[in-house]
Amino acid sequence: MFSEFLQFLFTGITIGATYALVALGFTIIYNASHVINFAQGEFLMIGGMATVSFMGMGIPMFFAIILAVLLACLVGVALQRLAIAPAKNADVVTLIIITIGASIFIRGIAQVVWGKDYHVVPPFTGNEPIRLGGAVLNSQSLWVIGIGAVLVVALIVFFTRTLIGRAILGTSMNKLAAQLVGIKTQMVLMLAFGLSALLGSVAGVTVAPITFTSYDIGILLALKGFVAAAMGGLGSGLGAVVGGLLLGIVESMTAGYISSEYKDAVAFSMILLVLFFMPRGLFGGRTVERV
Amino acid sequence: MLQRFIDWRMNYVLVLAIIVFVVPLLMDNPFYFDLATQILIIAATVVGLNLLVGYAGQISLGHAGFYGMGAYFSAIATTTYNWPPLLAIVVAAAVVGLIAYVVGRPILRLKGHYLSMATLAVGFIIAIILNNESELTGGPDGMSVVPLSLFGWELSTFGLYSMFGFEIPGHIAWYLVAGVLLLVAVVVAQNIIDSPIGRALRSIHGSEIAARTVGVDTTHYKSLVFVVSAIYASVMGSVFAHFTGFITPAIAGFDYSIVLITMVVLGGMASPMGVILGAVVLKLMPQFLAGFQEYETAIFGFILMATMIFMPKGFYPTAMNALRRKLGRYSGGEA
Amino acid sequence: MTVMIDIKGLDKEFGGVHAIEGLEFSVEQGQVYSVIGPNGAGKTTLFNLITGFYIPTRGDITLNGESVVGMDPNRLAERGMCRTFQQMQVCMNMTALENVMLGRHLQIRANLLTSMFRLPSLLREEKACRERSEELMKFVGCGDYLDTEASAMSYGALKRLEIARALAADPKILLLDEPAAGLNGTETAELEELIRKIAQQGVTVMLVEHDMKLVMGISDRLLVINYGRKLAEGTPEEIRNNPDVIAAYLGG
Amino acid sequence: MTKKSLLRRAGVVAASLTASVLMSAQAAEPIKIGSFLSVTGPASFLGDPELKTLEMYVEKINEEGGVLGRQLELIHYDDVGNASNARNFAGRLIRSDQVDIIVGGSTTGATMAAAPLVQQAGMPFISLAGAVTIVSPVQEWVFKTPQSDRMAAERILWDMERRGFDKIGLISGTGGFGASGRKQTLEVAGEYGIEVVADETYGPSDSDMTAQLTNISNADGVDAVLNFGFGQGPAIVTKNYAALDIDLPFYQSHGVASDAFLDLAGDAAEGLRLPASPLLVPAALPDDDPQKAVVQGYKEAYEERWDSRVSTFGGYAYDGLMLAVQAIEAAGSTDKAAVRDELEDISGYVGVTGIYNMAPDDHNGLAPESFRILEVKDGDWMLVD
Repeated sequence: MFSEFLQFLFTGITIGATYALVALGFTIIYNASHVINFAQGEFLMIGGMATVSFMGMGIPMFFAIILAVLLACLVGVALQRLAIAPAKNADVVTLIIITIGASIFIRGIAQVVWGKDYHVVPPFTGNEPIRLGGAVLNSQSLWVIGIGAVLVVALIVFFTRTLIGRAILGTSMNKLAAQLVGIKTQMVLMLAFGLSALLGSVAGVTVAPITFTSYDIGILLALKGFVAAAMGGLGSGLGAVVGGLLLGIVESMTAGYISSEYKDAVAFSMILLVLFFMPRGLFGGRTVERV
Repeated sequence: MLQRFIDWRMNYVLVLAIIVFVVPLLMDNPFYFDLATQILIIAATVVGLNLLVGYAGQISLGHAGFYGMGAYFSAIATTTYNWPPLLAIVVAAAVVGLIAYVVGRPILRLKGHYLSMATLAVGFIIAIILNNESELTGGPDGMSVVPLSLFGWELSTFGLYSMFGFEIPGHIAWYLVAGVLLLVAVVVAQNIIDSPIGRALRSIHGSEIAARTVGVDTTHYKSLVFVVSAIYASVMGSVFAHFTGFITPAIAGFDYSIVLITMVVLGGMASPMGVILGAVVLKLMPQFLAGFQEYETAIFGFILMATMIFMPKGFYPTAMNALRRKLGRYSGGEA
Repeated sequence: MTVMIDIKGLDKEFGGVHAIEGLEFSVEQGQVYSVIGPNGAGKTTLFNLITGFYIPTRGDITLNGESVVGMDPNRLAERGMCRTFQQMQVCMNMTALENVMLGRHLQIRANLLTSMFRLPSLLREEKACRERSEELMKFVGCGDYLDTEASAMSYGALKRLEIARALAADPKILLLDEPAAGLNGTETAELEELIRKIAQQGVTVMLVEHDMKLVMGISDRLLVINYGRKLAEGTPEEIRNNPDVIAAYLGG
Repeated sequence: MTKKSLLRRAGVVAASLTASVLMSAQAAEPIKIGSFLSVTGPASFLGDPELKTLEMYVEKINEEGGVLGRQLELIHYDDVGNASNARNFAGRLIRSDQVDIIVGGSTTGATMAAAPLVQQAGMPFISLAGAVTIVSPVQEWVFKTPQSDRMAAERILWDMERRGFDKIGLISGTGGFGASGRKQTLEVAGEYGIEVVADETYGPSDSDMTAQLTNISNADGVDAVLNFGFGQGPAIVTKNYAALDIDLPFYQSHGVASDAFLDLAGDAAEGLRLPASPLLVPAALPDDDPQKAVVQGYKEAYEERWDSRVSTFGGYAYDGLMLAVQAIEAAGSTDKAAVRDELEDISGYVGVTGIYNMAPDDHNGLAPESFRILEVKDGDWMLVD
């Protein structure tokens, strides 16, 4: 009984760690620009697919990953410069459609360049699963969780200890004030998109050995990441991590104990429930209505 | 003169009616009628969605859920339980309206992205149920639907009907029915917008705070318009089901919700002609892009992105503003 | 004289900071009652508390003898309370006249059915609503802007438009939050005249305003607050001579 | 691609669309083969090899002089795996392009959505999709080349019975293929004295099925596990299965009968069995097997032309096209009713998928034996029988 529970928990945490990383990507961009970037999933796709493609050229895995991450960052910056910046005064819905358009565009290009097949990325270290209390944990899962944790810590340090990080936070709180103290807000926004792309592509390549990778893997991951981010409270880093893990665990527990057919429905019902009682998510700011 | 015409309340309905009834004279191929009928049906759906998104300023990323519910309710009631289609459509609308009211009331207190998240979740749950309850819905492979019939008179795209001494093939008859439905949908929507209810809705978009201070119960009006737009979707979903004769849960899915809201935003929010144009463009796009083969997806994404960047208000309002400016210049300008 | 608004022991905290503390006063029907105080004294917060945008941490607010604490702005509007804003809240997606007609929202009985089919009862109501709104726009001096898009109007005109919209609701009490801010001398004089006329019609007016000349000229009573607390209350004459007020205003 | 050339290309397409409408009445025209396939989207692993196969063989047939002395013209559309699109493109093929026969429909949803139009128009239609509902009940104008999922379920259960299993765990995808396969398996299991003691599902884009598999392996007395699904899901199931160290015989459906699946699943696939056409193991066929030559020919031609490995899905399209050609040749014209009658009359046609014997009550024409049971051994397919 317990080993079963442990198994569901491990599974949930692995899936949840992925969602959390996607959700963090949403959070960074949301914090800097209040845009929900529906193209976030494409960064994961680029991370995985570019790694496969660079490795196919004979480049060793480590360097292939670095190149793939750089490519994703480039795409992230380009996305901000070419698509988001020109539409800065647009409606929320319009921005949603722009990022959806961007995601379709990136996916379309990827499909032409890389083809439509699914690909395997070799696990970082061995294929041997780890056994713990009667349950099995994939060694790559440890990588996902570990890299996730490292990234979260690195982000905290970045946003609280470094000048650039604080500049991004400052811009998110008050754009005008940030401009007044000499922060180049356009630069900061570009940075935020680049950073978000970095996060996404690292996540993409880390989970690829578990989930495989293909040109269209980004859609659902982005959606789940958005769910996780909204559940945790948009803009809250802690919320993104908790939201992601919670979502993953609920999905796997539902699949294990209730119904695998309705696990997504249960996850979506849960977010509705959370929002009914906490309209700004679990850790969202309680801003006061200003009149 | 022309200037006045452009600004008249219902002029565009007249223009629309002319377009709807002249276009068939230019088409000789049943395939075009088939496509045009679908455009009319989907256009009527987004005219309803526009009340919510364009006028009241509330986002819905799950509206296809209501469309799918309407379609499946009708399909199951008529095909499995032999209800008359008209009854099925009406009951479906009532049921969907009720469901929209029950879920809308709590989620419409949410704002911005949280509202889009909640509507997305509702749409997803509906799609998952339709997909999984295969005993009723036929599951992901879909189910077939009987044609529309009225008091024993069956309307099939393949039939042949005589009206006023003319022989009218089924595909044209369907086109005309869908055309009339669209015109009714537009007139009703415009009437709502021009009424005190419409004023209250638009004020929610303009300034929710102002609306509340003069006594507008914003939660009530948001729910109301949510229900109205869900009923629009339900009715047109039912009609679509009877028209195509075969439906799959994809019509209730997230992708389709995105298509619906894109039609609204692309064509021009808060502009009935705009959203109809949006429906036309988005529905025709796959047909035109079919020649591009593997580049199709990329081009579609590019067009979507570029339009929204360069015409954030959508192309109809952008074009009309340009036209107004031009006319204004000729007539010496107007304040 | 009946008491219109009665406030007892009103407290509002934001994250432990007292924005309003232990405030008590009452406004009688038909008065022009002004709230003054230095920047950040809590005047707008007080208005937001009275009009239902904030919920008090402690204390009671009664309107016409009924406790209205925690009531939504729209329910307060049903009870005859209406207001304008320091940061204007005009629906820029509508015309000026539509903004005023919106103000008559509660006077209209239209429902979905009459609206969908534009039944005669709706058209009658709309006609009456339009006439009354046009009248009000002329009353506040916006008669030239009937069909102008709100987004195309000047700042001063929008300020008057907001008042017209509030009046359209046939309020018993009208709260004006810095109506003269940003207006020039002539416009301020017109505004003073307008407020006087409104008061003459029996509408109780509460005012937050920085322009001392305006305030002293039209107020029946004044409330001076500082750091969220009552500093003084009284007639303009009493306030003018109050040593505490003088000290606060001269930076004492 | 620059914006300018994009625009130009759009212009060219628009112009050629208009032209094709105007010229549709010209004489001595080619035989038009219409097709709508899921070339992109979630079912692209079906549509992509199907389109490649059709293109390649239409070309080849034309080089060899065409059919009835006329050239073949392939008109195809991508339905992106969406049934509504499929229906619209079917309408376009029938009414606008006025094709002579349709070979297409990668998924069951797409096929069924197009079927009413095809039936009404009287258009011979050879579907490339799996579910048994396509041909049962028989629709006059609708044929199909792949074995039905019901047949696959029967074949798998037959093998299970043979090996003495009587309690199995079932896991299936919630997509059309998996859901229909699940239904068929549950329906026919009893006939083989097999009880399904665990019944789990997974979504088409799920990335981990460990929870479901844990439940299955914990069910009482499970002898074997069957996964009905296609896409990358079954490969993940296979990997999870191996990671959980479940020590039960494992079966997959014909939905993963491609070398790409082996690449994805890797070592984890070792020992699993599935029913498939012999396309994956041409060398293992005995020389007297009538399919051997056909299968080898197709495999070599495909792999040489496209530089990618063959899959059984492309084979469905090969058979679909060849059946169409044979029927048209037999009819001596493209008269639709005649072609349809000839299709129904085909017997003994040796294809890649199997040997077809159509009949008025059998628009599929394949025997269960056309499915060979394969087992994965040392990273490759091996013929069990």
